Parts: sequence; C-alpha cells; structure tokens
Amino acid sequence: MMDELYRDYILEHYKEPHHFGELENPDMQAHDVNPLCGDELGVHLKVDESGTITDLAFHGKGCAISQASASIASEELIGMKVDDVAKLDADWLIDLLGIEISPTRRKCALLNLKVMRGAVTGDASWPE
Amino acid sequence: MMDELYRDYILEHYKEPHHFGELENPDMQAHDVNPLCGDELGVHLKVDESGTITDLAFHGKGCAISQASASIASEELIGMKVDDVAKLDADWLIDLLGIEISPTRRKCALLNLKVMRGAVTGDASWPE
Amino acid sequence: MTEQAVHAPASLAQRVRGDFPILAQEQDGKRLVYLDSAATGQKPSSVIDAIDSFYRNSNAPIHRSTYALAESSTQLFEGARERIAAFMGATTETTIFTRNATEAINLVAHAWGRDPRTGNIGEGDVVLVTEMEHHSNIVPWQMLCRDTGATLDYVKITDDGLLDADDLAAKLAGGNVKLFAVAHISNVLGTVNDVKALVAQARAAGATVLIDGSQAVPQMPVNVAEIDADFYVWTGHKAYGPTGIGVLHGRRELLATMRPWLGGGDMIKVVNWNDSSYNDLPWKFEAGTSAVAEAVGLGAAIDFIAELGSENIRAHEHALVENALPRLAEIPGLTVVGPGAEARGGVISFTLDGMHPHDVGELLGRENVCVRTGHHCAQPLMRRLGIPATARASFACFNDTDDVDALIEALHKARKVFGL
Amino acid sequence: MTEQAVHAPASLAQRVRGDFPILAQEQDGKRLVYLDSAATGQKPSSVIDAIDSFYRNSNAPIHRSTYALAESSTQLFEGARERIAAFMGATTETTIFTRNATEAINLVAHAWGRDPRTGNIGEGDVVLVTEMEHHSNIVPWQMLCRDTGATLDYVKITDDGLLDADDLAAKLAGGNVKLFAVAHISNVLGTVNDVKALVAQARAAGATVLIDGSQAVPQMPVNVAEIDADFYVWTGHKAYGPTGIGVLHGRRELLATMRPWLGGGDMIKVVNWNDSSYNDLPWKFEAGTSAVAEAVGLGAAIDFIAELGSENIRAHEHALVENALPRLAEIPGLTVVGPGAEARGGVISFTLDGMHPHDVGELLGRENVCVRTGHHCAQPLMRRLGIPATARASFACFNDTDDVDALIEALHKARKVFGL
Ligand SMILES: Cc1ncc(COP(=O)(O)O)c(C=O)c1O
Ligand SMILES: Cc1ncc(COP(=O)(O)O)c(C=O)c1O
Repeated sequence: MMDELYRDYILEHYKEPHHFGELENPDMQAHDVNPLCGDELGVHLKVDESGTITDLAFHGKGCAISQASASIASEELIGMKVDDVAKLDADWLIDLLGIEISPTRRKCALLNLKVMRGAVTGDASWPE
Repeated sequence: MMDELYRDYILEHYKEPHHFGELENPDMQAHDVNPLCGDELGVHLKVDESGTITDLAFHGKGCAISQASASIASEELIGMKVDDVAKLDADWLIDLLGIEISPTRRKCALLNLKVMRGAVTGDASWPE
Repeated sequence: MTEQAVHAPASLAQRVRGDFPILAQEQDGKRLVYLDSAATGQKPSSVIDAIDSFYRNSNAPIHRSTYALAESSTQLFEGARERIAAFMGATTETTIFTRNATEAINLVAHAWGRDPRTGNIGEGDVVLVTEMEHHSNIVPWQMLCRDTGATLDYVKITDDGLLDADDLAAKLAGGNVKLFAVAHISNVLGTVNDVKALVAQARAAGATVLIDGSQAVPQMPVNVAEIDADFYVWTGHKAYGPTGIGVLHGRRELLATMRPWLGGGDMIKVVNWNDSSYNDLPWKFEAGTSAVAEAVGLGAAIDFIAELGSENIRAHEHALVENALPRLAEIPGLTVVGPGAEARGGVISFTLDGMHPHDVGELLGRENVCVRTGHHCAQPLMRRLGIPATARASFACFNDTDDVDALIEALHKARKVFGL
Repeated sequence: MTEQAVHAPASLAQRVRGDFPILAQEQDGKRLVYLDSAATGQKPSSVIDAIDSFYRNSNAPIHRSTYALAESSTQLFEGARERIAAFMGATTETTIFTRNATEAINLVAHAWGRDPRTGNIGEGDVVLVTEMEHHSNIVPWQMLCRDTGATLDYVKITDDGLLDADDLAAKLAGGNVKLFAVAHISNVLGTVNDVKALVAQARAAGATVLIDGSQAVPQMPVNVAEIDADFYVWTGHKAYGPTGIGVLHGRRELLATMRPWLGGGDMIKVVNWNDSSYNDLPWKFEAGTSAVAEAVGLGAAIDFIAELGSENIRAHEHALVENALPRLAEIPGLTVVGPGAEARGGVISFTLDGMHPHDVGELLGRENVCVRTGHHCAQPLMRRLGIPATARASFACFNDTDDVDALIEALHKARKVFGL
C-alpha cells in the first residue's frame, strides 16, 4: 500500500531517525514548540571556526512528518555554513521532503527549520 | 385625531402635570432613573402620624407616558396609607392609566410607582 | 441642493436595497424605513448566507485538527481575517477579534492600561477622552482611573459639536496625558473627527492614542496604517456584519510587548503547572474558542462594503444628510444638534419642542419609521448639551430620499397627535 | 453488551440525523463520521434557521428602542435567556451571556477574584484546580495567582482518570483554599465528576466553587440549582449552539455584590463625568452590544436538547461508549486513557503504539472520520499522563454504531499504512 504522504522513506526516517539525540557542549542550540499540537523539538549544533556545521543532533517528540522532516533535513544541514542555513526558506525544506503538505501539516514539516534558524540567528519566527 | 396611547387626558396630564415640583422638608423621598432611557424621577412625600400621605410632589424629566402616569397616580396616592402604597402592584397603575402599554413603554409608565415604593419601603425594585 | 446630491443616493440605494431581506418587511402596508443603522446595521444576504453556509457546510473546530472539514473552517476563519486586515490597511498579526468594540476598548484598558510591569497608567497620569464619547469609550477608562489613581479628563466640544481645538491643545500641553481616546465619528453629533491629525498631535504630546471607529468603518474609507493610531477599534454589527464580533487593530510593537488579558485555550504555547508561555499575535489575545461563524460573516460584510466602495457609501450618506438637514430645520420646534453637513457623517440627532424623544420614537415607529431615541449611550454628552435625550436618524447605503420623505412626514404627523 | 445498548443509539441517531445538514456531506463517496463534538458541536437546522431568520426578519437594536422591530428583537433575545435559564434551573438574573466558557471563567477571575474591596484572593490563599482541567480553567487562575500572590494547586487524579478523593480532602483540609474550580466532565478523560458532592465538600471547607460545565451541558442533565455551585459556566458552540456565546450562572448574592468587569454601553444606569452607577443583573455584566443572534441561536439549541431530553442524549452516548470501548481495546497497541464506561461521558481518548496521534488523525480524516488529535488544551494533564498527545473520539446525539464501525475500520487501515 503506497500512501501519498506517508511514503516509505518518510516512515523509515520516522521509525529510525538520523541524528536523533543530544550533543555534549553544543556550540549552538534552540528548542521550540508547535503551539497547535504541543510537539516539541530541540536541536544541538557543533560549528567549526569557518562557521560550518560539523555535527547536529535533534530530539523531541512529534508526528511522522515532523520527525522525518528533521531527520531528512539533518543530512543536508551537516556541512552547511550557518550563514547559509539562516537563508533557507520553507520551499527548500518542502522540496527536500518531496511530499505534498497540507496547510495544517505544514508547521509539522517546518518546525525543525524554525528551530534550526532560531539556533543560528536567534529569530524564532516561522520560515515562509 | 384620537390616538390609542396618547389620549387627550394623557396629553393633558403631560402638558400640565398635577403635583409637579418639590416639597420642603419632605418626610419621605426617593429618586431613580430608568436605565433604558435615562429618564429621571424624584418624589417627595408628607406623611402624618397615622401614616397617611398628606401631600406629594414629583419632579424629573421624561416622556408623556412617564409624566402623565406620575401625575395621574399622584391624585390617587394623596390620602393613601404608606402601608397600602407598599402593596400596590403594576396592574393597579396600568389600570389607572387606562391605556394599552407596550412592553418597551411599560417601564416609562411604572417608573413613578417604583420610586414611590422606594420612598416608602426602601425597596427599589420594579413593580411586577 | 445640487442635482448630483439628489441622484447619487437614489442610485446606490436602488442597487443595494434588494440585497437586504429585512427591507421587504411591511407594517400595515407601510414599508420599513430603517433609520437606525448607527445603533445596529442591517445585514445583506451575502452576510446571512455566509453564516448559514458555514454552519451547513464547513463548521468544525479551527486551527488544530487534521481532517478536511477542520482545514476548511480554519481557512474560512483566517481567510476572513486576512481580507478584513487588508481592507483596513492592517496586517493579520495586528487584527484581533473581540466580541465588540466595547470589549476591544476594555482589552486595551486592561492589557495595556493595567500592566504592572510598565505602569503605563498610574497616579498623576491623565486619561483624556472627549465630551462626545460613547459610554464604551468612557466607562472602561473610569474603571482604569479608579484602579490606578489616574485622572479622567474630557476635551470640551464647541456649541456646534466640534472638538474644541484650544481645549485639546491646552490639555495636551499639561504633559501628563498618557492616553487619548476619541471617536472617529460621534454616534450622536455625527461629527467626523480628523483622527489622523489628532493622532499626530497627541503623539507629539507623548500620549498613546486609541480611536473608536465603531461609526466610521461602515460609513467612510478607513485606513489604519494612514491614521497611525496605537489602537483602532470597531464593531461588526454596525458594519453590515453579525453580532458577537468586534476588531482591535494595534500597533505591532505595543501588542507584542503587552501581556495577554484573557487566559484559556488557543492563546498559549506551553502551559506549565504554574505559568504559561503565550501564543504569537494575533492569537495571544484571542482566548477560548473564537467567534468563527461571526468572523466569516464579518469577512462577507467587508467584501460587501469593498464592492460598493467606502467612498461611495460616504458620498451617498452625505447627500442624504444634505437633503435632510434643511428639510428637518423647517419643522417648527425641531433643533438639530451637531455640526453642519460638511463635518458630519450619516447621523442626525434632534429634539422637538413639546415632545419627549421617546414619544417621537413611538409615533414614528407606528409609521414604520425606525429611529433611535434616548441618551444613545452618551449621558455625559447629553449633560453637556443640557438635554435629557434626543431622537436620532442615521443612514446606510440602502436609504434613499423616500426614507427622508417618510421621516419628515411622520414627524409632522407626530406633532399633530400632540396638538402641536 | 445488551440488546438495549445496541438499539437505543440507533433509534435516537436515526431520529435526529436528518436535522443536521452537515451530515449529508460526503468525501470521495464516504459519509461524514463526525466524532469531534467535544471540540465543537454540529448545529441542527433549527439553530441555523433561527439565526438566519433573526437577521432576515427581526434584526434591530435591543432594549432601548421604541419601534416594533426593536421590540421583537428584544423579546427574541430576552426570551432566549428565559428559556435557557429555565432549562438550566437558573433565573434570568443569574444567567449572564459571555463570549464562551473561557470568557465566563475570566469574568469570575477578574470581577470576583481581583476585587480589591473584598480581597477574595490574596497572598497565602490557594486556588485549587485539578489535573484534568482544560487550559481555560487553568490559565486564568495562573494569571490571578501571579497578580495576587496566591498559590495555584492541582488535585491529583488516579491512574484510571478519577479525581483522587484523598488528595482533594487533604488539600481542602489545608484550610486556605479560597476557590475550587473543576470540570463537570473532562474533555480528555471523559470523567464525569460528581459535582454536587464536590460543591458540598469544598463549601464545607470554606471554598467558593466554580464548575466548568462546557462538556456537560450538551451531554447530560444539568440543574445548576441542584448542583448549587457559586459559578457554573458553559459554552454555546459545544451545546449544538452557535459560536460567539457562552453562559455564566452565578449565585445571586455573589453577582449582586461583585463589581462589573467590563465597562461600556448597556451595563450602566447613570454615567457621571467621573464614575457610573451600574445596571441591574444580568446586564451589569454584559457590556456593549450583546451577541443577539447568538443568544437566539442558543435558545434554539436548548430547545433542541430539551426536546430530545438530556437524559436520552446521555443514555445514547453512554451506549455508544459501551459499544466502542471493548472494540477499541482489541486493536493492537491501542490504549484508552480515562475511566471505564460507568464514570465516563461521550468522550474516548486513546494512543496507538508506533503512531503519533497527529498521523492517526490525518489518516482517519482521509476516511472522513473526524477525530481530534493533540493535547486538547490540557497540557498539564498530558504531562501527568506522560504522553505528548492523544487522539480523541467524542459522540453526539446523531452518532450511531455505524460511526463506531467506521472509526475501528479506519484505525486498522491507518495501522497498515504505518506497517504496523
Ligand atoms: C472542559 C472544557 N472547558 C472549557 C472549554 C473552553 O470552551 P470555549 O473555548 O468555548 O471557551 C472547553 C472546550 O474548549 C472544554 O472542553
Ligand atoms: C461611537 C461608538 N463607540 C462604541 C460603540 C460600542 O459598540 P459595541 O456596543 O458594538 O461594542 C458604539 C455603538 O454602540 C458607538 O456608536
């Protein structure tokens, strides 16, 4: 059975998320909540002198979309410059996920990018 | 032209109200407001030892119904015992007026009885 | 009166009369002459149908559920907010739904006025209103002054019903006016205040400014970005919309730092055992289940106004006022309160010698001419004018000169009943 | 399950399904299975029509005008209050319209809780709620405690979702509980609290008592005179009524001495320059233009409930719960939270191993089965239960066992998508 939203790779990331956990002595971190559902997400980053993200771990509880999104995004984010992370927008992440997201679930998908941007810029607003 | 509400005697009492004014050193008095329209009415009473109302004056501003009602009622009230005044109900006054009163105008008609009862009993509730 | 002034009203009213189901009513064969829109507006079919259709087809909890019906109700609700905000020159973040204008003013009096962290209002401060305010823009400030030790003061009006500019300047010059709250259009005098200039003047004197736009939004173009007040409030039921909804537009920076006033569902992010963090704007100020159908209805009302064009409604009502004022002045013993047509919205209050306004209202009502009588929730203004009450005729887009004719005729008839 | 339990639901639902226009909706050929009445209720035609007809035929300002239309709107509004008050075992004087239950609770927290004259709540005092409260019955008390220095405390719940009687007794025995605020029915656990006994117990300990009846009024017979709480609040939109209206019933003596909370039109008698005298009950607490159409709609909703009979609705939903509970328990990994059917209203919250409630809600939504997912505005309760969220199915008079079948089937299907 193939589902348009819960594709196999989404469910795989959900069941076995990559880079899930915490880092000791993170260089940057942030934590936030989706007020609509109460889902929580925190992120820890290691950043080297050049401003490149060398390691990342996220933790929290959430639905398949929010967990898979964080897992998939983390693969891309490691190795990026924090300055470039600050410029990422919602479309970047939605495209990366490769699934159609309804308006209600959009925040589930974007929560990790919101938290990431919060960690690197201090701006906790939702990605547009 | 004969109007069902503004009958000749109502308009006469409105234009030349009986017992309109104030009394010096009243034995009892009260003053109240109709919150729906802001009309005000005050009443002053002279009461003898037997508890009989010997004189009465009312003052204030209001519509034809409230002023005529006060004027017509005052004729009846002079000579009454205050104990009996305390027992008067809305029907007494409405019957006395002899006109059909719509629900909205009912309070116009009853304001003077409310104030009268307030003066003799201290109870400022609307007559039922 | 110019040709234009006669024709403009007829044409707009002709176009829209059919949109208002209630106008089809008759009483003893007399058509409904509704001249009480300043008290509450009538609703076009599009508004009634939007509410009806919401309940029939789209009703579901908003914001939080994952099924299709709930997505559509959320979109209808937030979509209405978007259209309302855009029409008013505001953003969705700064467009807060309340129950009515009154609640919006109370929100400001509590969340802004009583915040112990900022002490916005305290002893020695002045809250300045005007003699022409509605009780809703007086009583919340009386309560605030009672609780904080501040002083309530009133800008005087001139005898022709305008704000007294000298008095305003003098009071602002006192230097302790922390808040200035004033109506955009007076619901009794009809006076249209130049609120943009008033905001600039009061701000220069250090005051925060609240504009009560309850009468203005249905009557004239309003752009809150241009007016630039700190707070601008209005009410749905007077703006062709449903009861049960009002709007507060606030300056973003103020709203962002103000603490929420009402606690409950929807206005929180995280609820801990002993404290909570609060949701983003505008939801921070919308506690509990929202007036969803009402927002949808208000969205339809704003669409209706936008389609007619606020400037056309203004011109239309202005022409009716120009038609009515001289004709009313011809009635013996009739005195209009308030300014001339130039400075006046679609509101005419008057007194009639020898008849109390209540009796005027009653007798007009028998002719199916609906006017308001009483103090119009402006007792201080009545006291200032030295009268207990007035009768008031007010116009909307659907009124025409036939309605003015009916008013004049009914007034003559009423005077006859009283032998005048 | 008894024969009766199977047949009773079918018959009531059969009778009323046609009354709810929204239930005629289909999505990809699947009928609407609305199991989210605890979030917001659907409206019968009689309610929608009452609102529609009000705006088409009777809309006019209430209370104050002298023409016929205004008399009829006033009678519709106050007549609705009379029927609602009578149905609830209250009087019109003690039946106050608010925007929703949330606002009613905030009214009490402000007008009763913050009155500086009485110091009802102050330092050293305890405001006692329970672990099963909705945010609307928590956050206003957090704010009150923040502002007064009082302490907020929570009565514990047992592992099967009942109030912990020992903990309650111990906390009341402290002697400093000034207010006890508790839900009549929990919106997450479904627990039906014996509020009459709780009121007596808390009052004996010197506490004032507020009951949050938001979930109870639509589900079961409620008589506020019998329950005898100091304050009883509920909300229109969950009780088959419109959005934008709620109700506060208060003890007369308390309401009479409480100061009004919101200032504005309608709640005053005389407005002087610096202070005002206030109107009689219930209007003293209803500032500004009322939610008139909403009151009329709520009157029709109460008529609808009264005609069906609250006890029949209760029996009907109880039978559905009895039908659903054992069938849900058979689904692998599904855990129901809250008590057994005896102590439960028409609400079933559950978790499913390996699936977040949001994903459950999404997949059920595709089958046109509408359930709520999330924290249900009860984050402290979620924390107590040690879970982030649940899915929740809740029943109304129009649900039947076909709806339960659809729920069970959709849950099986959802598990398959997740490879469970
Ligand atoms: C138990 C309970 N209390 C209070 C409320 C708040 O109701 P409203 O949002 O209509 O004010 C709700 C529902 O949201 C509820 O379920
Ligand atoms: C000028 C003005 N301000 C405020 C209000 C209050 O509006 P509402 O009663 O809808 O809150 C009104 C009307 O009643 C008004 O005319």
